[in-house]
Amino acid sequence: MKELVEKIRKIFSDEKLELLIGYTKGTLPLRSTPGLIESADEADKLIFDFTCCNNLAKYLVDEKKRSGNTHRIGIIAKGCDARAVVQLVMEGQFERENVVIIGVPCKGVIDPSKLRKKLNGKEIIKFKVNRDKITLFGKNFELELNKNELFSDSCLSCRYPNAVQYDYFIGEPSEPLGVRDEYASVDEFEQKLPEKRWTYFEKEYSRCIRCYACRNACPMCYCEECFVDRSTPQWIGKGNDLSDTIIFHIVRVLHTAGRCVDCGACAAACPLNIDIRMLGKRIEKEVIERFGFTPGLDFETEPAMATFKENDKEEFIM
Amino acid sequence: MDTLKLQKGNLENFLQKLGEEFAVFAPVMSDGIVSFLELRPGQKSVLDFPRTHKPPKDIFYPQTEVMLRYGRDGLQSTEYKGKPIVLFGVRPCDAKSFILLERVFIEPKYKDPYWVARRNKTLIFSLACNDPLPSCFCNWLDGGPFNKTGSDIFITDIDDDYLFEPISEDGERFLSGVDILKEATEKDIKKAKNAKERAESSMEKPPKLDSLKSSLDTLWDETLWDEISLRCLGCAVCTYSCPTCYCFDIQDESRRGKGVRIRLWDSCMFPLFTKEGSGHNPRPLQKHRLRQRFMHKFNYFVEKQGEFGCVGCGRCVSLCPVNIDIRSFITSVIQTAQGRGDT
Amino acid sequence: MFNKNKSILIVGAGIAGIQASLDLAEMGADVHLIEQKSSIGGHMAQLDKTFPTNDCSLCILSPKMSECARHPGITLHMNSSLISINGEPGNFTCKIRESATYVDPDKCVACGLCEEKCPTKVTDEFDMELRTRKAIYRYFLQSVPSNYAIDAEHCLRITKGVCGLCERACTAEAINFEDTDKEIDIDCGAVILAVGIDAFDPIVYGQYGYRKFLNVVTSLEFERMLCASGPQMGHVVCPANDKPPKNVAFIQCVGSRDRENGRNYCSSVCCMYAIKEAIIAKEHIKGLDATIFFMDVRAFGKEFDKYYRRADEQFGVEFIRSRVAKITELPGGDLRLHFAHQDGGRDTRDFSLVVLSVGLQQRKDILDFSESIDIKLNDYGFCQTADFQPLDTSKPGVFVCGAFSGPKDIPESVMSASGVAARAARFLGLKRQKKVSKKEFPPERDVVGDRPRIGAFICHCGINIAGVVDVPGVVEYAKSLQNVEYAEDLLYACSQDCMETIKQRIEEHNLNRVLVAACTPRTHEPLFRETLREAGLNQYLFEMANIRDQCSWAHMNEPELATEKAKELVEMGVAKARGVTPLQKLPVDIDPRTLVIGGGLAGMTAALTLAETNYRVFLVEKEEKLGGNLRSIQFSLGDSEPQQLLEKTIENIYNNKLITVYTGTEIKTIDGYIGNFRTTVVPLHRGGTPKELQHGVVIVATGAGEYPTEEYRYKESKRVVTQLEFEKMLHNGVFTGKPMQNVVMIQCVNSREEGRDYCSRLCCSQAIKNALVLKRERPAADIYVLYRDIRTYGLKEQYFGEARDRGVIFLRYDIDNKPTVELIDPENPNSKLHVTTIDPILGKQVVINADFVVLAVSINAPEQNRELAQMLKVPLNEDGFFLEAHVKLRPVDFATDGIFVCGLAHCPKDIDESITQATAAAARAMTVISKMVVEAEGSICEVNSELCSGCGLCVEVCAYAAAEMDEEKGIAFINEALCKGCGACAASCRSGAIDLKGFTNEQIFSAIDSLEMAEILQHSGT
Amino acid sequence: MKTKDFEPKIMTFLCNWCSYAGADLAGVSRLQYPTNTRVIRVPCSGRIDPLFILKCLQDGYDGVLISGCHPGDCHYISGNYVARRRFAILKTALEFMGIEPGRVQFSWVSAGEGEKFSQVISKVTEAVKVLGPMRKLVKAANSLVG
Repeated sequence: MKELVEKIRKIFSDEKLELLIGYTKGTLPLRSTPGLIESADEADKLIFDFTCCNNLAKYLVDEKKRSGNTHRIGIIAKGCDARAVVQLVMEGQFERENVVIIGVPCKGVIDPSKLRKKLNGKEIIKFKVNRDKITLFGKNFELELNKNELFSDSCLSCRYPNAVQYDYFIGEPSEPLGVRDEYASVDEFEQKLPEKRWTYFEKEYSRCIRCYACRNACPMCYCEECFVDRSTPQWIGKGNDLSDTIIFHIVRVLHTAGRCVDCGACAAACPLNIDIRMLGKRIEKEVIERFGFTPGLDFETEPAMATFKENDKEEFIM
Repeated sequence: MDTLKLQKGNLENFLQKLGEEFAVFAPVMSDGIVSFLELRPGQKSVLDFPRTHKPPKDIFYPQTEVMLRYGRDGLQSTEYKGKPIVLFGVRPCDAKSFILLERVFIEPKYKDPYWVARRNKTLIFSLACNDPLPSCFCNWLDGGPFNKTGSDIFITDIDDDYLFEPISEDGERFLSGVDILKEATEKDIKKAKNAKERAESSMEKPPKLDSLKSSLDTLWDETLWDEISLRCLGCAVCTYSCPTCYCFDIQDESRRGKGVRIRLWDSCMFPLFTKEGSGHNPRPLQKHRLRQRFMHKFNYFVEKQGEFGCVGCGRCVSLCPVNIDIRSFITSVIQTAQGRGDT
Repeated sequence: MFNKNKSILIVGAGIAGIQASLDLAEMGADVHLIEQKSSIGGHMAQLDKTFPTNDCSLCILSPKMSECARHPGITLHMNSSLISINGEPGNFTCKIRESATYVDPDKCVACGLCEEKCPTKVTDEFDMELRTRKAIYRYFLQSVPSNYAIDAEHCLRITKGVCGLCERACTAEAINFEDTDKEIDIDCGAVILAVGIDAFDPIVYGQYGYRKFLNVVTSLEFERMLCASGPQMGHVVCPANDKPPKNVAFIQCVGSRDRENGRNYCSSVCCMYAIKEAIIAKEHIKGLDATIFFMDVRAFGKEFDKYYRRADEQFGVEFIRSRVAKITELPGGDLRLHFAHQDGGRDTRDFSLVVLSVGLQQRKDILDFSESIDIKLNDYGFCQTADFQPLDTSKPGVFVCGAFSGPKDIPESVMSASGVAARAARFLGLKRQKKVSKKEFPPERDVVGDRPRIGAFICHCGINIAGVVDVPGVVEYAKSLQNVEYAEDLLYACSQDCMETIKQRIEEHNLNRVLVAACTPRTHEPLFRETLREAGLNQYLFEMANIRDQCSWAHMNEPELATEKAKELVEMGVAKARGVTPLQKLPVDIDPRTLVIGGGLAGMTAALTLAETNYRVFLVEKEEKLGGNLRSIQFSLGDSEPQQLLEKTIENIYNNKLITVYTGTEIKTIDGYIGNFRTTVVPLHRGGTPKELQHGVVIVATGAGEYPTEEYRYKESKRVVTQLEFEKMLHNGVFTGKPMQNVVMIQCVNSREEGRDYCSRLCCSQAIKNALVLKRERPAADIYVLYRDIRTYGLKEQYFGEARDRGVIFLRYDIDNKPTVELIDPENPNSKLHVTTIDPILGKQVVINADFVVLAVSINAPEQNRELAQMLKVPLNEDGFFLEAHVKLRPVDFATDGIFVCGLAHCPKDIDESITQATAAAARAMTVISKMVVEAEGSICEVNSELCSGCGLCVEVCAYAAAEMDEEKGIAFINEALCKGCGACAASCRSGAIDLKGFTNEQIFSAIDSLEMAEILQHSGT
Repeated sequence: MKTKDFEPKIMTFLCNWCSYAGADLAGVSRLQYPTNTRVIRVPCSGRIDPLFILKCLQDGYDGVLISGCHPGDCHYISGNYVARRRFAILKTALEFMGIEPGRVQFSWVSAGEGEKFSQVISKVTEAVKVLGPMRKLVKAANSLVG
């Protein structure tokens, strides 16, 4: 942490940054909160560890909307944050030269919604880490878990734990956790009967309260006005009718197709533990297999949905 | 009337009986989420679950409510005509939230017919919190784990039994007619008292909030709003999980000349909340929206209703995707004001 | 000079005639287009698909046909022929004969009732006699104009005075047996001949048994068999046994490259169409084997070689290099082909079906025709043209385009057609057009903000709709719909009196939206829109419901369900009509000046063509001298002299005051759009100051060069030279008076291979040209040409024969066994050379002693194309050549309006072809700059700047460069002058910031939402 | 419900230049096909926002057919190529979720393929009949009066 703070302090002044987006300690155990600091002096607030689950690229867009695109912003970037930054640059959301990407090695982050699920309504007051194990302490309970049980599903099969594009890299690059095969759960799910799959999605999405935390946590959702919020014409109903809700989730996935970097921010943000990632992951797989595109790796490759090949597969057309 | 007790083993029996006359809403676990649902026969309630994921306000004020249906043949109202309701196992903070909400929905000038239709037919059984969560802060806001405000009947868990204490007249009337309940003993009462003390002392000592309202009066333009709002995602997790937020939108959904008018929850966190037809938005930035939310709860509500518009349930604290903690906000408001010597 | 007339006569309405008509009409001419048949479209309408993209031929032709028929500047004379031309250029009087059709085209609604009733069956010419039609008929289903005609030769009423069933069947009273042939005179300034060609009739090739063996068909017959709307509905079966073929053989050069039969030319298109038909056939018929018997595969055009390779590698089409000697029929109809392999070994193969790839030939009546109008034909019966004037006939003021002047494929025909339009334009008294529309309309009523008052008009179409659909029922239903103020049924909505009725109702009922439920908007929308304009309503306040073509005709046996569908189509139409708003076509001012980039032959020709028609031109060339590649070309295949052409052209350029020449100058930036470009040019010499040019259009003529080869010891030996270098040596007399020389020419150097997969088109003729020059000078010289396929297409074929006659030796090599070149004395760089190659006929290695090795290196697109392409926002193909808007029908246009391409920048081509394309580019430019104002589309996209988040997806998906980013604001905007209204950006836009006017999201949602659904079920999840 | 009696309602989106023309040709050729389809004409298959298709399903149409120009034939150069990517993704998503593949179908029909158009309509109608009425994703009757 000391290395981080010192290096950031130096980068802050070397790069004449006006803002740095990183993480600071949260108010609850195992939680961090995004920290936006405006001077090198504040750098000692910064942390980076397995609690840093939010995708910070989100804040670059917010910041641009708030104050224009003129000043230089630094950003602490895990692999997924960096990929989101790349994709956002490709989408013209800000200039590459106005962003200083500070790569950090990610060894997996805790998904707060998974943590809540494990605790089943209880809350903890402290925790202890011992290698791969973590012990959680509450007022009158104790729970030992494997860290992987709390890590975001995205992390368990993450291929890019380190920033792929960066200006600085602090620390030694991490190896992918490789706990899970990336598409195993999608493939397994796909084996189920269509009726079961539909029932599953209905059950998941029926919990949705349309709080849009998934959308708002997503670095790729930056529309001035989301299609769900449109009136004249009203694209979809605004109540919590299940068909409207499901359409919202389908279209969100369609809109992030070929752009989603699978950071897991959407799933982590959901207060109702909805399996938001399943459908997105399937589409990600399709984009890779069909169009050979993985978003956010470089600044040259044309994003999948912005281009085409004359010989794109079309077996689905009658 | 005295306090009564029910053997834990008889709870199901009791609820089933209750179900004959009432629509009984109790905490139910469904797909890992605990919320107040109408108990179906044989369905188990998870009474010991510390805090339901969703607040119970949607029983009187559903997220989407059909207000009326219309067609070429006129209007058709959709007033609640169901059974009377029992809300069973509501925690004290949530029970208190109804009192706050009713200052809007019932009193004094305008009565919301949809709320009233259900609320007037409802008995509230609240359940004391023996183990308040670390994120709970009801004791900051004139509440507590054993606070009885808003309850008709107050239940305490004393290991083998539940104590039922009538609070309101309705509660008393109801309890007098239930023969499955027995008289509570001195020992039982003592146990309850111990539980109360234990629970209250397990909570951290609250800061003094006397100056909160007046502090906010002076902080309209503070950079403090920037600091928090920069992190805020602008989602509705806090508002929709809040037992005292009540803002709504009204929409028509129609097709071929027929349609419904629905009322649905809205959130002051959304830019569209205040966007006007002209395209102008008086609260263009997240900072303005966040300020609105805090001001509403800790300043305007106090001004209008004489108390804070927050019950300290802690849901927003634990659910916020970016860990914005309303408690630290409250303390920093007081500190900022004090630092400036305004109060 | 002479009394200029605005009219022009164009003879023949195939694709060339159509294109020439459209271009001239756009320039403001009054076009008379005459056509012998009862539909325009020509041979292209008969094709199923087109190479090398497999585009559906009719899909791309139909819009052009209807545009042609609708254009106010074009008068169609159907069933007509040209009899004589009198007078002088600029002031001709032409006599034409319009044959009687016995059907009044103004009354006929093409309902087809007459056809049903007609008892006489006649073999159908359009479908190559593969099916029958009636004596009253349409030339083909999608005929334009769509009306019927009576075939007088076969009509019983006309020939025998009996029958007349059609007359009774026709509810529109369109049949008129009193009709007679008419002769009319047309005064015009110039005449364009686009009379086209015929397909060769292979009956003279007795050995192939055409007409004797049923399963031997011609390629054009096969084309119809493959076509989904053809006689077999695309389900190919062998005529002898009605079974799908197991395998099919194509025999190439039937009626082409055949000196004995006096057909010493190559038809240019057969190799490609055979490959196309083979691919399509394999797609149609599962498991079909296709074999092509050929002499050389002449895939010389743009992207052709890739297509050839795909046929081979991807589709598994078999190619056998052999001339089939004869065909015999087997019992059951199968055919046995007798042929010799290259090594002389004889062989036979059996096929279910044999397709004769018949060549193009002069039309049967061409001799009489040419005599009657006094123009000269060449030896093969094609129209004669002079040196370097490929578009001019022997008669001044009379021009030629299309395949009449020699075999051409579609894009070449289109190029020549546009070109001829520019050649002819100077004989016409054309002025810049001030107004967009020729017709005056009353001012438009302002309806914005008014509650929709929709008028719904339901057409009976005689009994075409009313015979199935309960029209009064639909009217009643329409009346019940929200905002429908008025509804009425009409007998023929498109008839003149019904249109008057509609206008009247608009006034009486103060209607502000109109819905017509009738036939298809594709043909009738323009008509009704005009009616609205006449009634003082904006033309976009209109919607159509197709209850005929897509309802009554498709559900003839289900009147109730058809009625229900018609009601709902009307309801959807009403829903959409509620949301229509008046749209304006944005007028775009046009600067009449042109920027021509590149001062080679193409650029100069384009500049001169424009200047000679009184338009100002800026001609920018990066070299210090004009001329480009032409400066290196000393000889031609015939006796014309390229250097004279060069001199004369440069002289003309400098003598023309309308042309400003900037040599030694580079393009720095180009901004703007059609009509309004601003270009900065910078002189390359030191101290030159940049200059800004303003112009309305751009012609890209940047040329191409020889590929810098490193093959065949080119870098090591001075005796290895390129063809251009060799030509220079010949010109400089290097070989004069020297001992006998051995020359080996190697073809396809850096061409037609991995990474550079295209044919450079010119090299075969260039090699033969230089071989002939050398032979003329030194007949004893031994010249070897090592080749892969000799591609002397078209009339160049005769020189291939001449070269062989003169003793030039042609040795083929395979790509896998390329020749090698060695210095005989490796120590001496001036040493003579050994060329080793494998003779595929003998199968043996051959070593040739060579004094010189001449390399036909490929033509190479310059690197700088990329930069220019980016500035202009136009695309390049894989090989770095500029990519036109459409390979078939828009060969000189870019998708972006106002930018055109010609010459080698587009792809390799010879002098005449460059001249043709350059003239075409000038013509296309003139269609723009001849107007002071052009109108953008009305139904175009717009960006709601409040909603745009500037992600740039629209910019990526727009094919017309119409969506752009405002870098300052960080949001997108649509250049209204360029948008074509496809809506791809609107559907891509995640935030719904883009909408397509006329097809808005709201309108489409309303249409979707408008219908009563049978049952909306309780949702299982709630 | 017996599938025999079930007459599905199917929405079709046809591009103006190819498929709509192909549909016209089917009519001109008097090729007969089922009456179950309704038509929305769009300039290009590239105009079709996936949400249009979802909206149809939500409204209770039992099937949706989208038809455009064959690859290479697009009147707007590349609209159908862009659309093809969009459709591939939508189709994957819907089928993964368990919506029957027959509900939303895509075809390329050219202006000359009247026969193919009528066959496509027959095939789609038949397939949707077999599937029965659309139930998934249909907007609940209790929140909206149909």
